[in-house]
Order: sequence, then C-alpha cells, then structure tokens
Amino acid sequence: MEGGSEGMSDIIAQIPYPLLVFIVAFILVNIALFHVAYLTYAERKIIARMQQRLGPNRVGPRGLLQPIADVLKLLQKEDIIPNNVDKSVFKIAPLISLVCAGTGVSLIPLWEKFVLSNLNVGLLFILALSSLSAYGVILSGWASNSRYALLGGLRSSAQVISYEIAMSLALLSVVLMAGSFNLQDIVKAQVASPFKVYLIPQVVAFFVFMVCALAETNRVPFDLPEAETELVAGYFVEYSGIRFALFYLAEYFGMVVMSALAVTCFLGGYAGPFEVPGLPFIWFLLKLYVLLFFYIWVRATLPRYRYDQLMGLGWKVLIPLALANLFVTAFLKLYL
Amino acid sequence: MSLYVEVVKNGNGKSESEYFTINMGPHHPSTHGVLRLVLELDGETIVKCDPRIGYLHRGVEKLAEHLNYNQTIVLSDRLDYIASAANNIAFCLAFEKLLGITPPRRARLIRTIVNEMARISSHLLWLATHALDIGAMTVFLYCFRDREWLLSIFEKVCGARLTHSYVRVGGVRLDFTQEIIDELRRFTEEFPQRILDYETLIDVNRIWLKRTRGVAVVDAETAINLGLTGPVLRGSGVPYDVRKFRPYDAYDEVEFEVPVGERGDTYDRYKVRMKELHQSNWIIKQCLDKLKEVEGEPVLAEGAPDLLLPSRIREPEPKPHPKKGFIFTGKELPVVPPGEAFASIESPKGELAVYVVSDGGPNPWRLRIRTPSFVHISAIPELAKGHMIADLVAIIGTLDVVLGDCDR
Amino acid sequence: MGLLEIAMDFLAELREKFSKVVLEVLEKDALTIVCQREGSLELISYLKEKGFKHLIDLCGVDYQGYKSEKKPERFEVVYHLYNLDEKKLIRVKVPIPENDAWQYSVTGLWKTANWFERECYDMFGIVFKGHPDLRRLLMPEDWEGYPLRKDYPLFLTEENEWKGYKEFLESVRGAK
Amino acid sequence: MNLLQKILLIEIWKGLFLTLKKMLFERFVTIQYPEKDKVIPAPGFRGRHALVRDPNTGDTLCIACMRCVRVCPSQCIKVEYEVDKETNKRRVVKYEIEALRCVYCGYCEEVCPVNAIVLTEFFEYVGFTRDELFFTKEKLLANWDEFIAKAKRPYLNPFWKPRGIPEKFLPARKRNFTGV
Repeated sequence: MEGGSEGMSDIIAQIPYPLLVFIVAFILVNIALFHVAYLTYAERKIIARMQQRLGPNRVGPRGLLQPIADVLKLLQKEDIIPNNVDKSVFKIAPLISLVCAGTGVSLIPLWEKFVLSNLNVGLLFILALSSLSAYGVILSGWASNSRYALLGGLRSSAQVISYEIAMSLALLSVVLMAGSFNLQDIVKAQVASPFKVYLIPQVVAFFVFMVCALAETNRVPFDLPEAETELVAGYFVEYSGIRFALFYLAEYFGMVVMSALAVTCFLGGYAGPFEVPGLPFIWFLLKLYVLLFFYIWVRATLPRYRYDQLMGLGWKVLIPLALANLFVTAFLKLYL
Repeated sequence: MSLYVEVVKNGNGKSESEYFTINMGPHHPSTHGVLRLVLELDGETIVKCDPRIGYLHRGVEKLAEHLNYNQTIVLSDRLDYIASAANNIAFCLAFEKLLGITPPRRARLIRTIVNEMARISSHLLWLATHALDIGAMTVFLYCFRDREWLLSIFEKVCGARLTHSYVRVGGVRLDFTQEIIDELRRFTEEFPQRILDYETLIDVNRIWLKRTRGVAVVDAETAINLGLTGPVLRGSGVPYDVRKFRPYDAYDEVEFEVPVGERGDTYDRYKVRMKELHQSNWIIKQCLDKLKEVEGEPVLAEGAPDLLLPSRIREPEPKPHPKKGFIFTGKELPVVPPGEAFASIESPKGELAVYVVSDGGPNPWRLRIRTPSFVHISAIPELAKGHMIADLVAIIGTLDVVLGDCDR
Repeated sequence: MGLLEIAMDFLAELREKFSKVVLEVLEKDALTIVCQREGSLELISYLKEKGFKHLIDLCGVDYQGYKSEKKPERFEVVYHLYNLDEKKLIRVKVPIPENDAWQYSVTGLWKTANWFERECYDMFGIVFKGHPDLRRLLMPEDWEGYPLRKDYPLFLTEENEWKGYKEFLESVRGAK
Repeated sequence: MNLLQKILLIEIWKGLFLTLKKMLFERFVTIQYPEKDKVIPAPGFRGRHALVRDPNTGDTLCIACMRCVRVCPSQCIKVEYEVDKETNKRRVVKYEIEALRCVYCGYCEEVCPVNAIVLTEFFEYVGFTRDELFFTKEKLLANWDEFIAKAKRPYLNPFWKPRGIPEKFLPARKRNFTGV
C-alpha cells in the first residue's frame, strides 16, 4: 500500500498498517458500490435515451435516487427460499458471485500511488477470481432445483470455460509486451512504450478481450445464462429480495472490474495526456466510463447469440485469433 | 438427484435414453400469451414438443350461437386482438355473403384501409416481439413507437385503440373525416423511413442472420400440408395470398405485390413480412386516393341489418314503440336466409376463414372460425424438432401466434 | 357464379368414380359435395390428388333441432378444400349419425388435420378413426360433455363444480 | 457482405451508430403522464358511460325503449321502468350499467333513439371495489355532469349520429340532432 500525497504521509504513517488497509478498503468498496449502483441507473437512463424513452424519473430529480430506492425495495422484500432447494448452497451462491466479482477491484491500480494490494501476479489473480465467480452462477443453478435455473447454470459453465481461454490468451500478449504480471508494472510499461497505450499495437487482443469480457459478465449479446426470453431469468429465477440483488450487484461489479482491467491493460491505466491537478483518478475514471458506456451501448443494439453459436464463436474465432496474436507478439518481441 | 433427469422408458420398461422435461409456459415471457409447451430436451436440443392450448378458451363459437350477427363482431375483436379490424372484416364478409348484400364502394375502400392498417400494426408488433425474443431490445421500442401512432389513428377512426368493432355487416360504422385522411397520408409518407430504422438494426446484422438463417426450414409442400398460411407460407415460396386469389373488399382495385421467400427459413419469413409492410403502405396510399372519387357516398349498404336483430338469449322483452324509419319497424328487418356461407380473408397472421350456418333465425346456427394461429401452433412440434430452446423462441416468434386467436 | 359450369368435367368424373359415395352436389357459395361416410376418405384423397392440396378448414356442425332444412343425420363434418393452382374452393360435407359418431381421420393426408380433428372431437364428441393422438384440445382433459353440441347449455341451471378442481382442492388440503 | 465489411463489423457499427444518433439527437416519444402531459382522447373515444341529463327536467332523456338492453353483447345494462297510467308513457326507475362487464363496443349509444346514453371521452376512472364501477342511474347522471362541465359545447358524440350512415336509417330525433 502506497499512501496518499506528501502532506498526508505523516498522518498516514502513524496509523497502524492493518487499520489503514481496512480504511482504504472500506473507502474503495464504498466507491465501487456507488459506481455499481449508479451504473444501473446510467444503464437504464442511457438505454432509455437510445430507445427514445424517458427512463427512470420518479424518485428524486431526474430519477437520480432510483438506485437507492431499488436497494431499499429489495432489502424489504421477503427472502423466499423455495421448498426442496439445497438450502446452504442456495444461500451462499450469490455471495460467492459477489465476492469473486468484487475482490478484483482491490488489484486495479487506480492511481500511481493508490493500489490496495500490489500483487506480483495481479493479472492472474483477477482471472482466477473471474472464473470463480462463475461458481456462484453454477451453484445457484444447481441448488435452485429448477430446470430453467439448471439450464442457466449449465450454459454459464460452458461459456466461462470457453471464453476464459481466449481472454487469458489476449491478456497474455499484453503480459508479453510488458514483461510482468503486475498491473502497476503493465501500466508503467505502457506509458514507456512508443504508443503510450497497448490499444494500438494490441488492437486484436483488445477486441478479443472486450468480446470475452462481454461473455464473461453475461452481457448482451452473450447473456445466455440469464436469457430472459428463453430461460425466464436463468440461474436466478428462484431468487428474490436481497439475494437477487446480490446477483445483480455481482453482474455490475463484474462489468466494472472487467472494464477497469481493460483500462489498465490496454488503455494506459491512470496515465493521461496531461496531469489534472487535484483530480488524480480522472483519467482512469474517464476511460472506465467510456468502456462501461460501450457495454450499455452494445446491450441497446445487438440481438443475442444462440448457445452453440456462442461456443462456436469462442472456439473457432476468438481463440485462434488470440493465439495468432500471441504468436505474432512473441515473434516481434523476440526479433525486434 | 433423480429430480433433474427423467428417465423415459420405452415399452419394455427399459430405459432408452435420458431426457430432460421442461415446461415452457403458460407464463413464460416469450410464449406470447398463455401458450404452454411441454418439451423433452436432450441437452438443449428439443426431442419432443407438445403444445397445450386452451388457457384463453372463451367459447367464442358457442357464444356466437346465442348472439345476433352484429353482436358477434364484438366477439371477433377479442380473437386476434392485435388486428381486430381484420377479424371484423372476416366475420362481416361471411355474414354479407349469407345475406346477399354488398357494401358500398366507399365502405369497401375504408375497410381495405383499415385492414391494411391492422396488418401494419400487427406486423409491427410481430417484429417487436420477434426481435425482443431474439434479444434486440431496441427494435421492440421503435416498433411500439410507430404502432402507437397507428393506434391513435384507429382511436380517431372508431373511438377505440384495440377492440375496434368498427366494421359492421353491410359497411362500416363511421365514415372517415378529412383529419383522419390527412393523418394517414402523413403516416404513409413517413412510414418507409421508419422501416429503415428497424432494418439498420437487424437486417444484415450477423447475429440476427445467425439466429434466423436455417431455423425452422419448411419447404413448400410441407408448408401446405401443415396448413401454414400467410407470410409463413409465402416465406416458403408459395405465392398464396387470399387478397389475390379470392379478392374481397377493394383488393381487386388496388395494385400490390405478393412477396415470397426462397428458402423457407425464419429469415425469409422476416423478409416477407418486412416487404409486406411496404406493400400495405402502398395499398393505403392508393385507397386514400380512391376515396376522393367516392366523397359523400354512404358507408352502409341499403339492406344492411340493424344492430338490433332480436336475439334468443334474452328473456322476451316488450315490443318497442312502432315508429317510422328503417330500424324501428320490426317487419322491415332483413331476414337472414337459411343456408351457409364461407368467407376467408388474408389476416396479418394468415388465412382467417369464417364458416357460418344459418337456420333463418337472428343468430348464427353455427359459426366456425378457422384461425391462423391455431394452425400455426399445431405446426410447432413439426418445426421445432431438432432445434434448440433458443430457436424455439424464434420459431414461436416467426409463426406470429396470438393466443386469443388460437384458443378462441 | 358458374362454379358448376367450370367444374363440369371434373364433376362428371367425380360422380362416375364415386357414384355410390356422393349423395348430392350443390352450388351454394362454393361447390358443395355431400357424401357418405363410407368412402369419404377415398373421395377426399382423390380430391387431394386432383390438386385440392390446401385443407383450409375441418369442422363439425350439430344439426339437432335445425328447422329450415331436413338433415339426414345429426352431425356433419365439413371440409373446406382449396386448389391453389386453379383457385377453386370445394366443400365436402359428411353426415355423421348421432349414435355412431365417428369419421375417418384425414391426418394421413394432411398433418394440419391433426388439431382440427382433435378440436372436433373435443367439441362434438365425434371420434376420428385412425387419428394418432385423439385427446381433448381446448377443454381440460377430464371435462365432461361436448360444449358445442346443441344440447349443451350455455348457462348451467345449477353450478356443478369441475371435478378436477375439486380434486385439486382436496389434494392441497391434504398436503396441509 | 464482402470480407472486409465482415471483418470490420460494418453492419454492427451501423446499428451502434443508429442507437447513438437516437440518443443524442432524437426527442422522446414517451410522455410524463399524468404530471406533465395530458392525454386528450380523440372525439368519439369510447370511455366512461353516462346518461345525458335533460336540461329541462333535470332527469334522464331515456324513454325506456329497452333497445340498449337488447343490443348489448355482454348484457351489462339493466333497465326497469314503470308505465304512467294517464299518459301511457314509460318512466325509467332503474338504469344500471356494470362497467366491469362492458366491452365498450358503443352499440348502445348507436341504437338509442333519443341519444340518452353515451360513452363519454372520459377515461381516467378506477375503483377499488366492484361497487364503485357499478353505475346506477344517479351515478350515470353524475358522470354526465362531470364530463359535460369540461367538454366543448355543443357536444355531439360521433356514434349518436354516425358519419356516412344514410339519414333514412336514423330515427327522426337523431336525424335532426345537433348536439347538447
């Protein structure tokens, strides 16, 4: 943990380290939750604009308090646990999803001097977490004792397996270029590189990564595990109240983490064309918002893939593409 | 857990294979109402599909036997509630054949316009839900945006947005005003532009193509054998359109093309319907021009029966005051001749046929309604075999079924 | 209309071939053939071969108490066939006696007849011989009576509870 | 679609730009009902039932001819009357409409020879109980008062005197009717 600005460092130094970590983590979680909550609002509002609708506008000015109202509503709702479900798994599944999706935030370097845990294998850790978060989905699908949920869980497991590979391969070429698994180092290597961002040399990898990120977070056009018009709500069809909200949160957390990872690995992280005094996170957040907007934009436009077509796309297009890109990168790295 | 997998046994009691039985509907979001499908799945592939209908069965055929001819038109609104004007017309055509009356030309032109408006509004709703089923959410709302306009025109025409009861035996109930004609003109001018919106989003979109190409392919012979009609049949390349084959109303006066598909898959059916939107628009334009020629003509035929034919269902009421005028003297009421009549129209969903038997009384003796949705749903098991659940949703969408139409 | 003149040759052939089956040929709003139950299947399959490939409709009619015309039997099964090439409509009516209410199934000729016949069975109780899966369609499977028969009342004089509902209520109570 | 277009995802970008264009430049089509925007139904909209109040007597115009009762496809109208012994005219005692059964076809207003019943253009009515939507004669007259206070005078419902229907089909009262 590297502390804040120069003047603050004395005060910070006096706080015991575990407490400091706790405080920073608390702040980070709150910021992330705030972002996630307003991401749902932004999604509804942006899609509404694209569809020439007004969108949420009842709670607060321009509907700005809508996410809070949603959370309150979901908290008040009865937490229904149907008969014949596997109770312990049923209860714990949303938590697995949320924790695995949310923990990734701690590894992202938000600023040069602000990263909660600067792991040397940060990238691998994030990938591992995102695979684990699929367990929440699969377990909920199994435990719900509902056929639709089971199908959703099955689809999710297949999807995660096939897209994880392509995604890792795409990120591997970034790792090759930067020479490190540490996210902080990747950003630094990017800034030092001739293009300042890896987006330009690694555009194929970026494309593959974004498609996989859409699939990984179960977003349109790859929202098969929860495809509303096919499987009603897929894996969380039996969930209600706050447990449903946890799944919902996990999905948006996943979006935030994946976008943050894309920003870090391809768009130069916190570095920007010039320093903005007093606003250290501004470049990171701006890039993040652009990517999040992209998620929403795609959702408003595209239809959904079919299960087998999705697998086909993953195995026949993305993985070869990522592999080819990896080889080319390695070749160039070796001989140039 | 034996709960998840049901072992299907053959005659010997030996387990043959393991299938997954899933109950889709009647409250599934994409079954367009209360259709229930009992599916047997092998993984996600459909092995067997058994549609169960009747959740919206209101006994229209039975009720119609106890209502007089004009009153049954109100029932017809509730069949295919997306395009009730088309149902009204089908009923009226059958009754008019029975009575031997022809509506005046203005009424026929207005009916044609209303029928095509119903077709556009139905096709828009079909496109909206079909696209939504496949996942394109925005198309849904763009379609509803334009359908809303059409419904507000309907509201001006007859005072109701969905259940019009606008057509009546021997003509229509109200004439068009100049305001309606102007608004319809504006609609026809702008509508082709609106169609472009939808086409930009899905027409050549690779995901849309992947989801619709090669799904539920029916060749012409099978399509006829399955009784498919309307755009579904035309998608398979059979140019059967009742408007051309047995012209009714003013369809023999207007020019239009009957678009047909080649491969008979879901994409072709989509294309056929999109082309039909243009054709309907064109028909409305032509009819609006022709309306000028019959300015000021009545919209009800001479011998049209009054709304108030005595009905058997009621207890005997005291006779009304005899007064002068057509509808007040009971003797002058046209007597429905005994006999039978069959009329069919090209409703937006397919061929809607009405077969009516009369015994000379005020009520139909038997009113049989052959609805396209009923036949189309009966074809689902045939079409769905071997496809995946996601395709089944597309199949239900492409057949364009309305459960009110199916269950009657 | 001149339907008869157009179809003269065809009709003559038909009469000759099915002289025992065809009871009468009428010119109403469409060409109507009334035929016997025995042999009706052959007649219809002959018509199908002759180009009447589109079965528009198949329905039953109950003529109990029909005043304006004397009908030979209580029920009638009516087929509407359409020739897509020659644009001709033909109606085939098959009288079905009340006590022996059955008819040959045409599901072998048209797959679409499957549900039409199921509906006809559901509403009139006419059994279709050779139908692969003759169940009730629109009414619940354990429904009693045939709703579109003329002796089935529109309003019941006294409400009798549907058996299935009763059983369901009992099962729920039992579970509690 | 040629190969280059396919690789560059041209058609997907076209779709994406359409939605972006709609987001940035197009107006909303939805409205904020009921706070900001009011919905004005078209003339002749078949809404809440009312019995026209006769300005001279203050009572209904209805002559209890029972036509509406007989034409109603859903049989939701119930009328009781008594015959005045001296003038031999009928007087309405009870006029009830069960709005929850009504299908809003408008046949009643079309057959009424004296234009006594009308489906007004008022549509914003709800009730928490069935009784609230069971209109008695008093309620129907009150409905009319509520409606006519805001309506444009003279008020002529299109179904009272349908456009384009030959005049000889109409009874004398309707033929010469110009509105209330």
